[in-house]
Amino acid sequence: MSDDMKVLELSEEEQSVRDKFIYMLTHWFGPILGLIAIWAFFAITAGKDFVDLSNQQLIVLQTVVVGTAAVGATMIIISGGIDLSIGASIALTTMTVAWLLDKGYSPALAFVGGIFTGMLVGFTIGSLVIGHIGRVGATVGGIMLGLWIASTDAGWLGGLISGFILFGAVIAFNEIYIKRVPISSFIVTLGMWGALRGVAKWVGNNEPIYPENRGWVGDLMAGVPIGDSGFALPAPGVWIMIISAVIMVLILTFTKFGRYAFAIGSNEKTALLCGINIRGTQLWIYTLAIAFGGLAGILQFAFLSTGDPTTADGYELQVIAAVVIGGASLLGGEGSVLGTIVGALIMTVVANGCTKLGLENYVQQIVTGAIIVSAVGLEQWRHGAKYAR
Amino acid sequence: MSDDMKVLELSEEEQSVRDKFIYMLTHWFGPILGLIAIWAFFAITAGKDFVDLSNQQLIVLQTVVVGTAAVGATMIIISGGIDLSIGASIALTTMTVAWLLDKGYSPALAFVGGIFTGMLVGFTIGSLVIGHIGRVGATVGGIMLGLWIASTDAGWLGGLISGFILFGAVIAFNEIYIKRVPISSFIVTLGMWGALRGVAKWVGNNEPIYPENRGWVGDLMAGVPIGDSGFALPAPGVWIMIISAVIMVLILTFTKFGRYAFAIGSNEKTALLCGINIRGTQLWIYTLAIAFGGLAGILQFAFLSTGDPTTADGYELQVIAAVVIGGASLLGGEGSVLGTIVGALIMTVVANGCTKLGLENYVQQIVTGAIIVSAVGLEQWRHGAKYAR
Amino acid sequence: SDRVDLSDDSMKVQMKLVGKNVVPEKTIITDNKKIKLAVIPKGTTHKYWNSVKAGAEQACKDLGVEMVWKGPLKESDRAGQIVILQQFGTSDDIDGIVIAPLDENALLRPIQHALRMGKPVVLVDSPLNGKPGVDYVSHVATDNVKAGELGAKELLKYMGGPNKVVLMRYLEGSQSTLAREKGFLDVMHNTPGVDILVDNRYGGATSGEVKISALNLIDKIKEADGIYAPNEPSSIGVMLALEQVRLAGKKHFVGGDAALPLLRGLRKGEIDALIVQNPYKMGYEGVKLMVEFLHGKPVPAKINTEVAVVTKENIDSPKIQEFFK
Amino acid sequence: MNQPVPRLKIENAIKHFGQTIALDGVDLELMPGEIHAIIGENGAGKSTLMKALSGAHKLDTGKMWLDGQSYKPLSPHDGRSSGVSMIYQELSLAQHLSVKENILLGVEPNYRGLINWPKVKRQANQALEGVGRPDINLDLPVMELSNAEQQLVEIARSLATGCKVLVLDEPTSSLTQSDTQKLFSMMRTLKKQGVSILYISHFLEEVKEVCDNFTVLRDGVSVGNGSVAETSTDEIVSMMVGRDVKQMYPKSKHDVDEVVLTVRSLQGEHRKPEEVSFELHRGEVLGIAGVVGAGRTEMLRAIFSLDEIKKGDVKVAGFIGHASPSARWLHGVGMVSEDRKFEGLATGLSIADNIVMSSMKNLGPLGFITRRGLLKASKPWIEKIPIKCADAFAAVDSLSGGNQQKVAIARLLHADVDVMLLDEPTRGIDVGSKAAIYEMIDQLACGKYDGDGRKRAVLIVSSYLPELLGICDRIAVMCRGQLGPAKPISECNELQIMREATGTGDKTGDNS
Ligand SMILES: Nc1ncnc2c1ncn2[C@@H]1O[C@H](COP(=O)(O)OP(=O)(O)OP(=O)(O)O)[C@@H](O)[C@H]1O
Ligand SMILES: Nc1ncnc2c1ncn2[C@@H]1O[C@H](COP(=O)(O)OP(=O)(O)OP(=O)(O)O)[C@@H](O)[C@H]1O
Ligand SMILES: O[C@@H]1[C@@H](O)[C@H](O)OC[C@H]1O
Ligand SMILES: [Mg+2]
Ligand SMILES: [Mg+2]
Repeated sequence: MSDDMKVLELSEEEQSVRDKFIYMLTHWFGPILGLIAIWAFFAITAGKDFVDLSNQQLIVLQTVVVGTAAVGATMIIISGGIDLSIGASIALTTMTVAWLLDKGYSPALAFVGGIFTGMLVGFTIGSLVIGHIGRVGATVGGIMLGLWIASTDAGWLGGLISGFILFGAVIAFNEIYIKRVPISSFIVTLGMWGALRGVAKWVGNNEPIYPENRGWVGDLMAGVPIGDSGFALPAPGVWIMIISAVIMVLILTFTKFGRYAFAIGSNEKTALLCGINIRGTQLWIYTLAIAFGGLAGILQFAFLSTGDPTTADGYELQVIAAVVIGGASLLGGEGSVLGTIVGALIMTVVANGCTKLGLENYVQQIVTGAIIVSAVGLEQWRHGAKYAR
Repeated sequence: MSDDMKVLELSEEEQSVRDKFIYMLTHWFGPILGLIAIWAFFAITAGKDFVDLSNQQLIVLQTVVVGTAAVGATMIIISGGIDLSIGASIALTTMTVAWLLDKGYSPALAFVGGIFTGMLVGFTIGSLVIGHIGRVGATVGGIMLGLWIASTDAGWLGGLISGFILFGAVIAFNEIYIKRVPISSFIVTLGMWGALRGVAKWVGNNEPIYPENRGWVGDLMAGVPIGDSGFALPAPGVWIMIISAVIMVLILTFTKFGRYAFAIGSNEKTALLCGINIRGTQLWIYTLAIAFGGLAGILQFAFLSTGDPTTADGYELQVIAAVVIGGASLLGGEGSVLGTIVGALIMTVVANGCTKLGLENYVQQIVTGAIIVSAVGLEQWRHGAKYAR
Repeated sequence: SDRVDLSDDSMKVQMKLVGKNVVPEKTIITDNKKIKLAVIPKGTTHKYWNSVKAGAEQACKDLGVEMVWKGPLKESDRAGQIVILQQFGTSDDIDGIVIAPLDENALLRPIQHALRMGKPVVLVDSPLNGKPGVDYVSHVATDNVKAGELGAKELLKYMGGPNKVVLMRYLEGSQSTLAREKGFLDVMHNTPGVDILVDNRYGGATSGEVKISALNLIDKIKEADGIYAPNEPSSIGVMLALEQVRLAGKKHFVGGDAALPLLRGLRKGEIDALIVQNPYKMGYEGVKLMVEFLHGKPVPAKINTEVAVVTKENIDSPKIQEFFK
Repeated sequence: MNQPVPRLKIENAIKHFGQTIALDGVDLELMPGEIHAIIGENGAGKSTLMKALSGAHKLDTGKMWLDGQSYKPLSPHDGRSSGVSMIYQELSLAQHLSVKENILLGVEPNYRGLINWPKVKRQANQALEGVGRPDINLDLPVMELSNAEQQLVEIARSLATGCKVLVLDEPTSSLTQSDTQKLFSMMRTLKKQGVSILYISHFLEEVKEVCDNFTVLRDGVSVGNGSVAETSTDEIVSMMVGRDVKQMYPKSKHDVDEVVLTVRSLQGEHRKPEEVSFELHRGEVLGIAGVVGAGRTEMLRAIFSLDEIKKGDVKVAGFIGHASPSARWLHGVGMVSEDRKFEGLATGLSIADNIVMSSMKNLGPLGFITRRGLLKASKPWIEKIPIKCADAFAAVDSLSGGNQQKVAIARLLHADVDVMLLDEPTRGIDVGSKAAIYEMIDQLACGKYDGDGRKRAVLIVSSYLPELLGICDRIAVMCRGQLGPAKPISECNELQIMREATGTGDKTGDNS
């Protein structure tokens, strides 16, 4: 759907069957076929234990955090960028949510705070990517100095004033002397990968935060039991992931903004020539996409009941893997939200299935690796060497 | 007649200023200047403790593992590829070296085994990148089946035979039905990132290996004291890094193979057109580059005295950061081994300086992140938006 | 011989042998103000280490010495801990190092080297595969095998006899918890009728990873009657998983360490008992031993800090509260 | 009989891309030492045929012989080693590598893998001498060269490796006149050495000048061939198009209205353009002539805010001051880039996507974008210009070079701008389509293009003087970054423009 407008370099046979239905199939037929095959494999080998309804619910539940984050990441990757720091963003969000709840703020406020954290991170990353390094420096420097001065005798007012002065000075210096210098998102988020974890630890003073009252935010990842039947409806988190995906599909398919993301990913220069405000669009892409990361962070918090600065380590690569298994190209210009969700499911199914089979951790790691490579390999094989390199 | 109007061009004035010396300066002046500035900053703030000769030796020593791996990675990145699994390769190598020593093999054999591990990993990654997925599948599948059958009643002979049969069958199937499907190195090494750690754990049966007798391999990261003077020569590992760098510079500058790495990274299609065997060259690039990863793994083993399947976690990004800070472009076609070493040094200096200043981990993480972004940002600023994506 | 106090002289002699005459002269310090210690935890991710830090800081205050605190991020990062140790090892203004080695073998050489550089080392929490008075000064820790045995016995008590049990391990290579897991398994193996459903699953370094591991094992957990987890992240992870599938309070569960959510779980009846250590005291004693040693005083080769079994009933008693600092 | 063996023979070449029939039975014969032109409309199958010959494409059916031997190249490398060397329509150089390395890529003189750098330099230098440009710096990375120089490096590369058949696919579309002449003399030298050359060009003048024989392709079929000397240009054109092109340059009466674009003392970030001033009126077509590298592209980019402005200002309608490309579109200004591969098109996206990229208004209800809306917006242009394609949602990279260029022009029309900046708009476009585009420009200027009678202003940069002389109301000449006065077309002639452009003519006073 998001790919309605996307185009394939048609291999010779494919062109004749260019009808919409087939077209959609070719786009995420691959990943879905993969998912079915892998599921079937475990259903046969692991048996009842694996095919249980409750196990299916578990699989979906465990996909939710990576899945929601990957929905956002799909847009970033379509636009030709990458986010290596999404794991750290998720960890940071669990910390701010926990911190807010711990201070006694309402769950609603904590929820909003979580999404806001994601947006702020996204805005920062976006600003750096489009070259507003000075602006970011001014903001961070101002806040730091302000907080520091505030903690001394000078108090809050002193802090506020000095923070603003530094902010203004840096901005002014920046405007006068510094040209805008765009930096590749790989580098920006490579830096953020460590830095955001640092910030997360700083929020909790090097410790996890365990808020006592978590309200409904704490229940987002719990199934909703139907009476005493023993059955439960999927947790709210599952719906959140689904709604996120639907929203993203709509944005990518039907809005200018979404089409701009594709255009920028396909050829930034052309987008610029065509009057697309690429810098502004990129800023919004990162802000919006990592807002989904904030949402994922809230869900991770609900999953852990804990604000944990070390959580979600390595999720960055899982998220990218999900998007890529789902059919996106790291060179930008193509990708599919539904494919991404399928990609995320594939990874959970492998982890779950391996455990059900009683395989050791290391076997699971090897199998997951092999699946990532084969999934993309197969996809490529179907498409010809399109994504090569 | 009309084509009289197709016209003359103006001569380029700038060409004359193209002096090789300036060119080289612009190439790694940036990173070196950065290193000096950061060093000076810590020298002033942390004082004598930091500027101590012994501390300088320590800084170099602690750069050795990432530095040696990054020397190899430089070639991969120049050729337009990336290696996200180098950390896992290093961990795997510490395991094989430890395993060999533990079984009583000689240090020399363990050393060779370590490099061989790296080469094998590189060969596998290279094979997948160039699309020999079937070949790799056949090998791995054959070995697995063989080992499994060998462990049953059928014994070694049965294992060998059945392994070979599977191998042959897969190869044959492959040749008949499967086209070669190149896969992007990002995906291949994303898969390897988990899979190789799985293999490393498997080698040690989920546990680290602590060989009793490590011989000279165990001493590679220890300084060599000069008599009783209290002074020590740099550890052999330092020389290994330096020699690795020199070898790589020579390869990249003076051999066809090295120039082909640049050509492939700059424009794969052109390289293909000019009759460069790009697939073969890529295979060798990965094999050779990750042989340096094996070397790094041996040094990491010496550093730990332990085969540790979980070690070097996150080194993949440190290695990439070193290469990129050193002036390489992730789009391929450019990069400098010397810049890479400087990049690796920068990161060690930051870690060391922060510790000497008594700063907490999280501060160090934030500072390192900021430095990565600023280093590349500054570099970009000097070059104009050349690398901007 | 572990518990034998070494006399002033024998200690010095042994240290001399190793340190090639570097150690003794330098180690005798008379002025407290000059003393600065480095304290290195296994990781910086758990509440547990902040208790150790609090204890160490208190000791520094009481004794009038200074300290710096720095550790690797994760408890599996051997190289990271060695790097930090080396950095302090070359610092002129560091006089001694208190460390919780995250691997008993990998840290041996770097610790020996630190000693050669004139920095004696006191161990806390986890052991080193070396000799006290030779490779390191002294070791302050829980008797972890005992702690594990205690956990097993408590679990058997609550289950009311032998039954099906699940062990959720912590991390590959972490000696302290491995010892606890061993203690636990020893008792269970020696109790006829016990059926150990799972004993080979390592949960992971953070509670999130453990929760996922536990959920993936949920069939075994449903089948079991009792569960044991050796420390903070593993216990929290198991508790979260039990809550997720609404089994909390329905299974017998003995955990380890005194993090806030575990204490809450205990009060709610989701956890039967916690085997807690005294990290605060480890930190305190570690620093104190180091300072005494630097003054040339005799120090014991090993101090076992005590463990306590915390239950709903005794959780508020002052004696138990001591363990939660 | 003892007939000479043709160097190359192609029989019944057929190639389909899905439903698209690119080649539908082409026959060709090429003798040693013959220069043979391949001509035809955009999308006729010229590049496809050449790619099949070089090994980049595989023919569905058909046979090829090289010197009497059956020839079936599996890859471009294979083709090359058999002696077939090709310069592609789109440049293919390794941008980071130096000139000398690019020239000898793949055939470096070496001793056991160690490159013999002095020898590399010597051979590269020889090759550059062969194309008449030994002045190009061998050590410079190729990305620092101009388009024309890069083109020459590419040609030098095929010389360095030596070949029996040299294929040149529109080599002169970005060459200067003097470089074109050097290329021709090189071709003649090769011809004497017995090398056969296949030459593709939309400039029939060039074909007449340098080729011996020609083959015309239409819709994938060879519809005619003959000797260049014995066939008139008009005959060739009607073979190509299938009808007579009566009027190449239509010209209705243009009444100029108010000034819509004023450029005053415009100075670019780097030297070019230098202190440029001119005015553009509604209802006129203003041409900018000049040699390659004069700075015309830079001037357009500065006006369109793609490059920074150091000094001076650009006034569009009422607006002066700092702007961005997106603001320019809002001001009613649109631009076609000369560099379609790297800037002009979002390859990977569809034709429809590329056309609507300049304006995404009214593509569906409530500002949303629907598939139907896309189709409705793009279909008219595809039919009107016309663009030869499978359908509106086909990938833009599946189009032939000329048709890709037409997509870029369609985008400008779709946005319905008042001021059009066209940089080499007809590069690579066939004769018939050119005529159609000239007609369109003419209609746009005099307000007859669509119903509302609104007159547009057109600023066109071109290195092809006949088209400027044919369609412009006024022409200004740019030389070394400086723009001469815009003179009415009645006062312009080729010779005088050439003089001004090369800086050999008298420097007349300042601008209009
Ligand atoms: N890779 C491809 N996939 C699908 N169709 C293609 C592909 N390459 C070429 N075509 C189609 O084949 C036809 C012939 O194209 P070709 O490039 O040979 O034309 P050409 O004669 O070189 O035109 P031009 O003068 O514009 O360069 C066109 O209709 C084009 O759209
Ligand atoms: N992106 C670029 N990088 C480096 N040099 C450039 C770039 N663009 C143009 N140049 C150089 O600037 C000079 C002016 O080029 P410009 O394209 O403006 O000339 P022009 O008159 O438009 O010629 P053309 O007919 O080639 O379009 C040329 O020498 C060209 O090599
Ligand atoms: O050794 C430590 C152990 O004592 C504590 O319980 O949990 C963390 C461990 O690393
Ligand atoms: Mg063509
Ligand atoms: Mg131009």
